[in-house]
Amino acid sequence: MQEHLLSIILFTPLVGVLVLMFLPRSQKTLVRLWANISAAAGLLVSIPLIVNFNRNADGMQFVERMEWIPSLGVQYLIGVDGISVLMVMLTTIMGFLAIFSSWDAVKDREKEYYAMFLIQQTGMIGVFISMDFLLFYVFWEMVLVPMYFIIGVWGGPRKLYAAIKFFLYTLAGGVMMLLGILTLYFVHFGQTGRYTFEIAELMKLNMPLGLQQWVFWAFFLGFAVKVPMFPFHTWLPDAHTEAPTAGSVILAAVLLKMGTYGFLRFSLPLLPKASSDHTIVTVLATLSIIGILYGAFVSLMQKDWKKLVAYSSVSHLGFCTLGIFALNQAGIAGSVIQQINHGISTGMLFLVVGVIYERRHTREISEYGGLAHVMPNYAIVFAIAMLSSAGLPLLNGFVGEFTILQGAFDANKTWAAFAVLGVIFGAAYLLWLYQRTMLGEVTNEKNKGLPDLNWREWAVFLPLIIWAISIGVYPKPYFDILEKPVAQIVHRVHQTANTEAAIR
Amino acid sequence: MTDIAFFYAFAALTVLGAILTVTLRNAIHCAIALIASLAGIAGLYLLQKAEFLFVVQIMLYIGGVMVLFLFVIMLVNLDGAAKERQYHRHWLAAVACLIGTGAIFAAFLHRGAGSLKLESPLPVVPGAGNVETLSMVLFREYLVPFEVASLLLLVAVVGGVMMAKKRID
Amino acid sequence: MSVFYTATDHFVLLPALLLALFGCATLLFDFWVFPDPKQRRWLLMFLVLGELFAAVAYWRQFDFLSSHGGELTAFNGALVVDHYSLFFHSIFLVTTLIVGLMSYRYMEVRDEHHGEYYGLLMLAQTGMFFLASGYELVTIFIGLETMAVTFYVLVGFLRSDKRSNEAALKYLLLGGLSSGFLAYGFSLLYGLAGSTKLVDIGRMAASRDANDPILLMALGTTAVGLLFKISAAPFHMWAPDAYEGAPTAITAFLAVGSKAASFALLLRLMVGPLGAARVAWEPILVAAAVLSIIIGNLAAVTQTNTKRLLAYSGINHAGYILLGIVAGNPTGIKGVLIYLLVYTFMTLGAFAVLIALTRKGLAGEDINDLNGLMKKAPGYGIAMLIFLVSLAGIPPTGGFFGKYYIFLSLIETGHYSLAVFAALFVAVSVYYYFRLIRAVFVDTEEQETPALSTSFGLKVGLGITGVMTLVLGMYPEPFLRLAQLSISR
Amino acid sequence: MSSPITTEHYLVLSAMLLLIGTVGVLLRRNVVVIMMSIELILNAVNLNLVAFSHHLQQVNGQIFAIFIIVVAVAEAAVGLGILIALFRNKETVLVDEIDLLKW
Amino acid sequence: MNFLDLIWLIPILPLCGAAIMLLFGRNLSKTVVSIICPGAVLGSFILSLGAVIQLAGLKERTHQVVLFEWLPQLHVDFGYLLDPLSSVMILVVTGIGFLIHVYATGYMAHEHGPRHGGYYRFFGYLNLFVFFMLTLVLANNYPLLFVGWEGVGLCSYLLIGFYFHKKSAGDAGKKAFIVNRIGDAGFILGMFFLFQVTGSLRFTEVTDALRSARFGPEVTHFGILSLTALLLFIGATGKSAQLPLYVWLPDAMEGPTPVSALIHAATMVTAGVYMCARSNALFALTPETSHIVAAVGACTAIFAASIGLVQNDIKRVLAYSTVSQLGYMFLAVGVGAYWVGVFHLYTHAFFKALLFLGAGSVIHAMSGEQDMRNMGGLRNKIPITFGTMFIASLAIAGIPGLSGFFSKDEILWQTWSAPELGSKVLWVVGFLTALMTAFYMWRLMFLTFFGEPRMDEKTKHHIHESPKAMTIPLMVLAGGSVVAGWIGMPKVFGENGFMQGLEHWLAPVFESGKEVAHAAAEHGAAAHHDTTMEWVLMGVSIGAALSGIFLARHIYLRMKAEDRPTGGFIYPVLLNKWYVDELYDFLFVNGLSKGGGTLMAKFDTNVIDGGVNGTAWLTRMVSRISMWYDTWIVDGLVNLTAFTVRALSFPVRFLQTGFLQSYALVFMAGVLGIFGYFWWGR
Repeated sequence: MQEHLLSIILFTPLVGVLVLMFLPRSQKTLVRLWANISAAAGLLVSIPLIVNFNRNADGMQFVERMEWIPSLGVQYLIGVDGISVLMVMLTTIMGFLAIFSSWDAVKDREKEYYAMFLIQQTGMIGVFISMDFLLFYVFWEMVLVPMYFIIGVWGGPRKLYAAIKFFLYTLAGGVMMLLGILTLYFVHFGQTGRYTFEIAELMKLNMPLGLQQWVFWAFFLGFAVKVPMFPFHTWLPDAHTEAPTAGSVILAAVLLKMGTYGFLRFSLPLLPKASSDHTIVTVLATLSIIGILYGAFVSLMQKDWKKLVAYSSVSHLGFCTLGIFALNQAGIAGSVIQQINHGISTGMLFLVVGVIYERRHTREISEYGGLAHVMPNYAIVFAIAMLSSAGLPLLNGFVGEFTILQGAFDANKTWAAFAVLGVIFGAAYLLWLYQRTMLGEVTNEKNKGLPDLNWREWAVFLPLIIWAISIGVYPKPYFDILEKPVAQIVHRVHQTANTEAAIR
Repeated sequence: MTDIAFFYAFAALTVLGAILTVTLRNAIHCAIALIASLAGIAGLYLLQKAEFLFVVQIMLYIGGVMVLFLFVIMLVNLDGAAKERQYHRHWLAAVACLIGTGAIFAAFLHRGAGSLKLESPLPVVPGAGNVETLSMVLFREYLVPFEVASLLLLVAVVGGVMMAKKRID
Repeated sequence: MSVFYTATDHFVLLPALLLALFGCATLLFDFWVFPDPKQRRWLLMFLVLGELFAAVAYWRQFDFLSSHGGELTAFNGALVVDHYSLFFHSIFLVTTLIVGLMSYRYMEVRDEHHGEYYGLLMLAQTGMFFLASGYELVTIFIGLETMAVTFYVLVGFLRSDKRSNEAALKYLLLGGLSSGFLAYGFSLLYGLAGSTKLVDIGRMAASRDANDPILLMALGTTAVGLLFKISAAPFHMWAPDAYEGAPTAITAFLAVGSKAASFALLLRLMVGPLGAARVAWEPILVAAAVLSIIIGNLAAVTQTNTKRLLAYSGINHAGYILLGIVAGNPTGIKGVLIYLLVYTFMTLGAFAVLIALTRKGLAGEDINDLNGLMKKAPGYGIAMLIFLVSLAGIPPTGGFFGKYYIFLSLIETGHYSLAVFAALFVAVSVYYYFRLIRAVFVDTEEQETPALSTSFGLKVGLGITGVMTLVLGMYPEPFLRLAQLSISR
Repeated sequence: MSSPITTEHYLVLSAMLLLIGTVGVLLRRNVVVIMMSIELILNAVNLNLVAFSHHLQQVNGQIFAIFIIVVAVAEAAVGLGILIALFRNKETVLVDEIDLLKW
Repeated sequence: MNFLDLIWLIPILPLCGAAIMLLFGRNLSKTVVSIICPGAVLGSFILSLGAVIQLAGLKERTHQVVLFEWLPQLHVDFGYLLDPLSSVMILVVTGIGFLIHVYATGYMAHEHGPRHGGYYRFFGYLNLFVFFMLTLVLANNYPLLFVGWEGVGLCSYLLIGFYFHKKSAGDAGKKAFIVNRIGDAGFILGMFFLFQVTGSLRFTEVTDALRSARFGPEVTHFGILSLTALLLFIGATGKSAQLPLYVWLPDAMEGPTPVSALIHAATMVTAGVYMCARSNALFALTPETSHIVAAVGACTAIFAASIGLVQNDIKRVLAYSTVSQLGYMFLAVGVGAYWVGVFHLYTHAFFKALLFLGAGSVIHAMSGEQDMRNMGGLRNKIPITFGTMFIASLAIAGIPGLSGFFSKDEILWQTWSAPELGSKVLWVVGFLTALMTAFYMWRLMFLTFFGEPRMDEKTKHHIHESPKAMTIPLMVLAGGSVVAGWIGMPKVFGENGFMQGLEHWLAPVFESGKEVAHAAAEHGAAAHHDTTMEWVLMGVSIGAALSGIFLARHIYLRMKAEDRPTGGFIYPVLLNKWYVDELYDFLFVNGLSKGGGTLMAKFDTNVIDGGVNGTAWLTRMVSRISMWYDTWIVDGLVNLTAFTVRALSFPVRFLQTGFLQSYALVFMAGVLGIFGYFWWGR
């Protein structure tokens, strides 16, 4: 079992889909139940991973290696390090919660709906555990299609526009990334005479700075669109707004992390010279900071509840990328933790929107007000979600933001100064949202009789709330698990930069 | 010198016939002009010692294909068409394009005039007659195409018949 | 010269003979045995049998080559059987078989179910045989024309349908024009080389300056003729019309078989004998590829007729495949082979779904006719999804590996800007493929339509293509090996 | 024997014929005439082949020409068949009236 | 029982209370709530008391309890530190917190939200606040302090907005939170700088590092340390409502009165002072920043006091008063008298909490009326409230013997005797503030409790003394207001372990401050012993307090009957009868509508608030532009591309005219292209 644990985790959802395909369409409860069981199974099998993970070991663990396409040097090579483990856990947990939260929300074509989610689940896990670049790419693109359907079929009024926009943006970026991958592949061939996509092998390359820069920008397009970084972000609000609740949750919680994960796993270790190149770092950090402030500003002006949350993602992900390009232990570790935090808090915020959307079928902020009277428990949950997103200490958001800020500060004080502003605005738009929706008098007659959270909704929120608080209070396990892999990345980047400087 | 005279005569016939083919109004006249042109080509074959081809041209082409054409022309009754405008609307663009192509072809041929020169003029092989040599080569070297040609003709027959026959069911 | 007709000759020609034989037999049997259109389904058995026999023959050839290596030449070098041609032969075989399988119901619906149909399919395949195996200009040309003329007939097979007539006529006239140019080019090649054998032509091209005007003329006109056949821009204009007017099964055959055969020839000519003149033809192919990608993608974006859309998509794919030839290194050529293989399955599959949509009184060619397919027939919906995703080049489907190889070869040979260009247009193509996907999955049928016209054969065809499209994406290794084998001499 | 009429003469003549044939295809509206123009083009090819054949003192070119004629015949037969089928349905032989398929 | 190792329990108890309230409170009766929540705080108080007593027995008088490592990147623990400074703070927080809890059980008895859930939630928030406040003061490092810092801000937000059906309440809460966040930004950056300089964020280590290291002037004089200190101070200005970030505090009075008492008077707002005192080692090293602190404190003090002069809302007067008093504390910190700042913090907690609670009691009696113009003559009707508030007013005015006198006087004396050049100016400012403080406090007293009743009959009928739950805390606090200052008497009163108890108690924490101050200027030390001067100054400030009180009495008690025949009060009339001094003249010369105080108030609303609103407006504009940019430029470009693709699609498609010969033409164009390329391109 141990040696195939990752494969089991990877394919459990897919097995669920296979069975799901043979369930009769008319048995809706059965379909739902089975989908939930599959997702829960996916979560359960991932627990041994975190239990057995050795946080003190260097390098990859649970490695499985199989020839896949030998003539291209492509392998089925999967493994995890600290970063991947966290991402996999995030995926399995959020995936389960997303599916669980859809129980009442999705009322037509359940079978396809759940199948799409489960397929996507496999794709996302695959992205985080692939140690072969082509395998990674295959999973990377594989995720797109189910998401297209989730948005396009079960989404809001402008779902088709949003879905295709999402798809086109990410695909265009992804294809550029593929070109970058292929360049690496050939450079590796040129230097060693062997074709391989294995990341560990590609890391041994000695590439000149100029080439690294080109490849970096190719990767950048792929990852930045996914993150999304500032000028590439416009697909995100549309996609988030139109997606069904669970879709938004997964999109925010996991899909966006694929981009940041890409930077961490590929851009930095594979292209250390380019990644530590002054111009590139400056550009990336500037874009991140613009993203932080820009996302916050635009959030302030939103009239649509969900869009506001969506834009807040731009801001939060700006922190994540800023942390990455601080290129130090604190920045990167903070970034990874912030990625998880963002998954939790923004996931919760989307679920919060989903709860009310299910009741009222509108997301206009002006339609609401004073909901705290009608739905006090809901108001509490929303408050926690909002505060965790705004980075209130003792909740998860603070730990990530603070550590990132520290990293950014160490790298460049100006960055930190600007990024801190994002903290201010972050509070502003969320509080204003909270005030407009939860506080004040109940102005809209339609809101008077809304029911409070039911047990299923509680069951979705409660684990997230506990998770959020646990990270906020005791984040050390996360830092511990990240220490080795992040140190490795930092070492790699700086080592190269130093040798470079020494040569000069 | 007779060569020259014959060449230019046949060439003139060919070109003139061709020009008339594409310019005449009545399709039947076109067909007749084409026959003239093809006859000119047949003459040119003769000039180049391709007697068999000469016969094929006369019998198969002029005798077969053109009759087919004429037959069809009669069948589809092109009188009405003859009264219509004869040229395509975009004739100007087409003419420009064609002049360009013609000029470039001419230029190429002019430039390439020398490149066809053989190292040494091949000796004229007397010996067997044209038909005999032809058949030897045909059945030895071109046996496969010969067989395939039969398939091609079969397809043509089947296709032609199928297309042209009236629907029964 | 002493032996007139050897066992090798026979061995090499055998598959073509079998195909021709069964084709002719079908024609004959139709006249004599099956007056009732319903019974003509049995004629399919001829096709299947013929293909089986041919398959056995190919297998024997493959076996022979594997044990003896190299290649087999026959008829004084007029025919060649090597792994390369066998690769294409198998594509033709599969294509013809699947087209035959998915045709009968369609032809019945369209009231044109004749025995000639199957015979012509096989004769067209025979023509293709000579395109892939021919190693001599006359053979190639006559094979090409056999294929082309058969297609003229097949495209116009729906005699009472004006659109079919029109398509056939347009295809024929433009095809004739292009054949003329091709033949002109061939004649110049012959004149320059003094022989019609590709070996001699290769020798000639290598010895001559690449700027030799007559050679350039020959090259240009030949390229025109071949680019026309693969429907590359700007010689693509016939494709959308012919595709639309032809019976859908024939559209599939045209899109796959004819294109693959022409690529077999183009690749063999350009990389083989004319490889020496690469400097001359490479820019032409680049231009044609770029134009094809642009035009194919742009025109497809606003297209509402599915068959026309797929025609433009075919033009686009031709552009991508041409890029593989442009790269021209082993990777590129492997890419062309793999791409064509994938293209075969995904395009056949997509057309198979369209065939199922054609019902009595419903052309099934408008995008809206796909609406609600997922609800109506989930199997077809999922199959269509696989094909469209593959056409768009998204993993884990075969289409990805096709495109992947093209990118690979372009980057390997340093054509970075072409690679970026090609990559960007992938995104554009997604735009219209996903319009189809959207119709299948998202949009709903406005009014109740009759059940799909499915048949056993169609389902088999759909199953094969669907599975192969996925297999090529998920485990392409054996096929890559095959492609590798095909290009090794 | 050095005739003043060289192979190039034939090539030029052939090119002219090719061009005239193309003119016919491009300009004439009558389908039958267009088909005749295609015949002209193929004959241009034949002229080439025969000239080369003569030039090289071979018969291969002539054999090629025979095959070209076969092709021409086949195309003509099928083409005319299609034309008749079309004419039955549409009552026209003018190409620019045959435009159901477009865009 | 070892209380010292149980200090982690001090914050946890209220947290449990809060958790119980927020999770299960709906199902609990009011009585149970009223027992659990004050009980939790009482428990904390007892634990604190025990711990402080045991702490006194320790030699080095510090004790740390580290629970677990919290932020590994910053080497920061989740750990608590009990030392003299934090011991003072926890006693204040738990002690006064407990009293206010008790008071609230009475005050909130009738006040609950539209649904009956208000009561438990209120106490839940209150307990949560106490938890965060205790975390703030007990933290052994800056980030954990920041946890409490943010947490109290949150609770403040929640409690200000407790009447969340009122829009103004929500707005006020939001304003408070955001203004605080601006300060927090500075605080965060300050922490990073501190970490960079000292390599740690634990208080003990930071202090040791700063004290032991020899920093050159390049870091201490307008250098990185100055910047660090300044950034921390910016954080403090946000939390402690100093110029220019004080604007949120008056608005925060929208919250229930116990909240105002607890958060906006006694505890939370003093967090900034606490933090600066905690960072005394840093501030001692950076004289420039200390000057700024002192100047800002002084300015805030006089500025807020001047505004307080003319306010009519009883709670607003107190709010400006709080701002003003906080200014005093910063003045003390700025001149290096850290212990005095803490001393004032401590005494202020008593009398200001009392004043607020008393005001609450008044409002309670007046059925929610807050405008002093509609009060008057209440002293007989609510005698206990009157009595206790009377004591508090005397204390804040600086009447000798009461707590406020000692702390305020010590601040003024320390200011006067500070070695810096501008210290005398600061003293003058502090003196004027003291005068104004006495005036406005007594204005409040006279308007509220003396004179003729001015309320309508219905309200008058309802006036009643508050219940025991409210009056007992008032009385306890009144006692505290009297005696609290006795442990910090001036040395001129005689040196004695008890009389200077606080200074000695706090000495270990602030020894560096003294050291530096002594080292910096010897003559300052000399001035310290100038007892005559100290007596003189003390007399002057007593005079100021008394004259303020009497001035108020003259104007609001005596003059009222004569000069307000129509019931409105017209200051020009007052002005014509009584010329007092320049400030008085200036303040009231043109009457209320054009008066200086009003000007100040106007300045407040138009300039400062305007600044905030302007920022908000700017932000809105920026975000509007951003959104516009998003929709039109970024999206626009993409859509333009899409549009171009679509637009280009048509010509390409319509090239396909359906005319065969057009196709042939394109074909020939291709041929021409190829040959053209062959001819010219090669």
